[in-house]
Amino acid sequence: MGMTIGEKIIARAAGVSEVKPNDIHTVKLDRMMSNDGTTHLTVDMYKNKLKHPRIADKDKIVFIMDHNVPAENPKTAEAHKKMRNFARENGIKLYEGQGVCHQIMMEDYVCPGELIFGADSHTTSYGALGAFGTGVGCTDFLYGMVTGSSWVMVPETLRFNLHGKLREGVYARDLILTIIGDIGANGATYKIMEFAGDGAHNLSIDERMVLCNLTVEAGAKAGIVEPDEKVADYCRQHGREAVHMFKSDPDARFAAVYEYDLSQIEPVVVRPDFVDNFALLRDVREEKIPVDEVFIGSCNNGRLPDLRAAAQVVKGRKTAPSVRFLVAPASNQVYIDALKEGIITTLMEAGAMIMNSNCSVCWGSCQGVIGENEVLISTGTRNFKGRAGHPSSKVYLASAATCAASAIAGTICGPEDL
Amino acid sequence: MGNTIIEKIIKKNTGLSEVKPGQIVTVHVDRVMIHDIFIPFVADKFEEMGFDRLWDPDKVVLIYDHLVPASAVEDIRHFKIGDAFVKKYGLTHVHRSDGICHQLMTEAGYAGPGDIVFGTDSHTTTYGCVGCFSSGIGYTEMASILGTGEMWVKVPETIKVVINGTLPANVSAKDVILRLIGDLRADGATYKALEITGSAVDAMSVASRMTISNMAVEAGAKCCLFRPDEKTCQYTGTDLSEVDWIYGDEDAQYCQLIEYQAEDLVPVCACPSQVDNIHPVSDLVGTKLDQVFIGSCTNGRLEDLAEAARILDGRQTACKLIITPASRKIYLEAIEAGYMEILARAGAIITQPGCGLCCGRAGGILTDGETVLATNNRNFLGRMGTSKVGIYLGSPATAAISAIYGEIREPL
Amino acid sequence: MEKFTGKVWVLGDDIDTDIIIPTEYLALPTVEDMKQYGFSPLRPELAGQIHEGDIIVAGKNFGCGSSREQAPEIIKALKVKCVIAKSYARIFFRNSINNGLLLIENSEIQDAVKEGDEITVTLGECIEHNGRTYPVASLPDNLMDILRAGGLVKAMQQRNGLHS
Amino acid sequence: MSNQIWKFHNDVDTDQIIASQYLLLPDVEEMKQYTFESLDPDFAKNVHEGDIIVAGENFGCGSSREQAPSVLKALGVKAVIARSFARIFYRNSINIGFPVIVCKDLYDAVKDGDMADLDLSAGTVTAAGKTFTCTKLPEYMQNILSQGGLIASLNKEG
Repeated sequence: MGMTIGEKIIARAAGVSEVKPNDIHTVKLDRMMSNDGTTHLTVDMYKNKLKHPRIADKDKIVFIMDHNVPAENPKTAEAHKKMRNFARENGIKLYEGQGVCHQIMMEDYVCPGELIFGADSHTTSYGALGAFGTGVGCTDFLYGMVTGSSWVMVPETLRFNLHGKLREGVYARDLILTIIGDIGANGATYKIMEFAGDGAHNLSIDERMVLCNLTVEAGAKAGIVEPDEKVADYCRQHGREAVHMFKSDPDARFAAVYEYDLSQIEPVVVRPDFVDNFALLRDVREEKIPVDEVFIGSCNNGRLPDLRAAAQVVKGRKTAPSVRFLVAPASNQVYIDALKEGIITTLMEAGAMIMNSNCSVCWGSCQGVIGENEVLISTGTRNFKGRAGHPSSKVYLASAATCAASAIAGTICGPEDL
Repeated sequence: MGNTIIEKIIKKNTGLSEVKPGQIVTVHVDRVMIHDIFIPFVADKFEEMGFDRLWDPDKVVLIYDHLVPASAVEDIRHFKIGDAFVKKYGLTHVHRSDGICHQLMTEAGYAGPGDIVFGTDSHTTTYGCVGCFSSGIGYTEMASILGTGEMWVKVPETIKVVINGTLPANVSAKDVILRLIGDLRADGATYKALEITGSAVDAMSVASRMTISNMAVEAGAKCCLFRPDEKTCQYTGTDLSEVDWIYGDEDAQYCQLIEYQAEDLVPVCACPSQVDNIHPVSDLVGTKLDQVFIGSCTNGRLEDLAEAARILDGRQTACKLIITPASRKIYLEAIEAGYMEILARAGAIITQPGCGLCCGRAGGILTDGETVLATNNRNFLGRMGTSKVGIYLGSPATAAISAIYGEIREPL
Repeated sequence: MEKFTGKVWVLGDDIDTDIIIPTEYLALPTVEDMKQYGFSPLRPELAGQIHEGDIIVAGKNFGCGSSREQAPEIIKALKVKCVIAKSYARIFFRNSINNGLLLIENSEIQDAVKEGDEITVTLGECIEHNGRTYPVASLPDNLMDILRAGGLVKAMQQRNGLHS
Repeated sequence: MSNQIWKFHNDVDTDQIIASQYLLLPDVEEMKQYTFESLDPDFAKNVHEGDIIVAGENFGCGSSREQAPSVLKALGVKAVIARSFARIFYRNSINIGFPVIVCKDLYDAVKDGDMADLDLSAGTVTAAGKTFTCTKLPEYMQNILSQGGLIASLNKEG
């Protein structure tokens, strides 16, 4: 019986030749990532709850401070101190304020075929490089840190065959938001979303990350794009070697197969309060919904192509006075690249506030929170009720280009409306 | 008998032929500045007082900086109230994300030589760098100015500070003002005006003078004035002939004279937790740091970022380094000059221009047992986090070199 | 002349506005919400201990730091009768008068009292403590006018023809 | 013993269970007062030890924050019975020894404030005069749960 990419990765991590859906296996973890959203709790448990605290392999662990960086109050500072001290005491690599965790993991660690646990739901991003990344809680993380291993139930795989190319002005973000709209917020729960076909290979690594990152919003355990030469190139450029480039066998079993013609995808605006509350920009723009804040950033859409798309839209224009326009590059490297291209200057001249690389607005804490009854349009990952600030506030999700256009107009619209 | 600068400005403003220290006079206010923290209170008091229009909307500047970007849901209320005030009373000078108020007031030309300006912030003394009499007031008093355009002031005595010579390469304006505060003490200039002069001051940029006038309030000063020169005129876009009356007369009466020889000055820090607890950096070398901060209305200007970039070029920080440019304009200039790339490569966390950390709201707050070296203006207990945070204040050069080592070092 | 007696809380030199009310609480909606945090960096329990009519005695440069008017307002909201200090920072001084908070300048009393002592103040004349009398000066006329009006808001209301 | 039901809708997400701005508070005890703040600000005050949450599809979707099941456990909630769960929430709950039970039919049969009798060992819940059978946990997870969570199992391994 053939296996899917995800099954092959689990089989490798479990040290067995074959796995099938719903089997439970003990697996060796290739890498583990924890950020400041939960690490202070992990550290507390490690210090207070374990009879024999120990770390299986410190070199496989990465700590990244990104959610509330820099600290906005003393309690956050205290949580950070705990994380920083633990990393120092145990020789764990720590990043502080250098970027959103998933972006840093992609730049510095992820390799195809790896099984990676991250104490963050968007760990699914690593499928862009053909890895199996999945989000876990801090107890799972702790178990993995102590033993170097964990258990996984082998998920079924959904296969998405992508064909052709996205049209100009349509982005990977529109594609994944369309897919989530189609299959629903629990359409892939407990499952792997596997992307393949010429349309998938036409996408850049950054675009693939947009896809895999958001698969968790359909409930997926992992999102994986079939790795190809672009993956090998990306790894080489970042000083790593791509070894395990798994592809699904021809006779692999999929729970369902979907076909998407990328040329048919249109710009999307997801309405509050759910990621599958799909709508098309061409319909939403008619409503002229006023926005109070616009955010471009996050592990989903804060990379160079996204900032570039935003800059192209706002060049020579000014942010509407009623709008707070916030931009957070996904990493320090993205910021530096954007600086060199003049993107940061263009955005700032248009009135954008450039924040340090962090999660901030996307997760609704630290910087850029929104007030009572306010409306945010964002390139972030979620639009849950109250996610970005006051419980009465509303969040719309769209591509960087749509968000940028909305910042200029002060109402939700696309670049062609300006 | 001659006059000090402050006496001349008050005379010109009031039309009085003579004023003397201690005299209470009513001045016509040329410009006021209100920031986001206090706009709700100003708006309330203004209406409570029974005013229904501003004395002159063109003379009112509203700046959002302390709460930008918002770190708490309640912060948004300040913007909403501010926006409603703007709409209701027709304000035209509004900055919602352009930087720190004191930077913008001179940068955007709202405060110029010879003007009298009040702001709802103690560091309003900053505009003395261009020869403007500017001082901080509370929101009730601001509300009354908005209605009347007038304010009573007691003509202050003036302390004259003369700094002659050439500053050593590793000594900056920040070291000068810290030393002066240490000598005057935190209340040494209370109710008084400072007048800063001498060849070392002539050689300083307007930005450096701004660092000094900004911190003068930490010695209690009402204002801190510099004689406008060609550099001032270039910066403010004024003609020297219009402002050449702004200087202290030879025979003016000063209550105190303080003189420094620039060559004698050394890099210093204000140590926890008083601004006048001044020690030479050489005595503090090796003090472990958890964080370094370069920014604020005291030291977040282009020359400060340039100095940091010069020192950090090709290096990596050993502790957290937070950099907050003072304004959008400065940030853009620093990108153009290549400083931001150097700083980012060194590992700095670069934030949106605003007050953030300096005023203790977001932007790098610390906790018990942590130590920070910062270029801003206050190291009061609890200013940047809990009361068990140790805050050292120093120059951008001291900050940058210390960030490389994660401990206090003396700049070279 | 008005005369009153109160229990004394003794503070040191350079009590700054961040001590009187830290910045993080300034965005709270009202002074009533803020007052529990008064003096918290220095003495977290103090705001809860102060009773109506108590007197704060401090050293030099009281109220130095920022222009936040919440500083005198909080002291007033805690129902402190007056502050007696060796000297005041200027913005705090103005703000206090504008809000009708009584400030008295005296250079000796802080060294003489200990916390919990009672002192008696006769406005514009003297402070009595332990059988000793300390003279105090009266304020300039323009400030007395504001104080007499009940603060600057009331003074402005009178000017604008409003009666409160 | 009967316990009160708190009924929630479909797709209750982790931000609704515990919002981001509280996650960096020092511990779960300090966080728990903000549970369900955006849906029902009084929930934490009114919920009783042993109460049961009944929800629709996809309960706990969203982030990996383990604070979500942890605050419910800390408030004394006995279990969440839903038509389905988001996977990270489900896994986190098992890992901390907090019962999460899939029962397809209960949701439509009960209303908020009803009483229910949950028999964990039998895998049944009795409410509205009927007894419902819940989906059985895989043995592997049942073991973790019965040991009291992952940390307990770790400590047992020594």
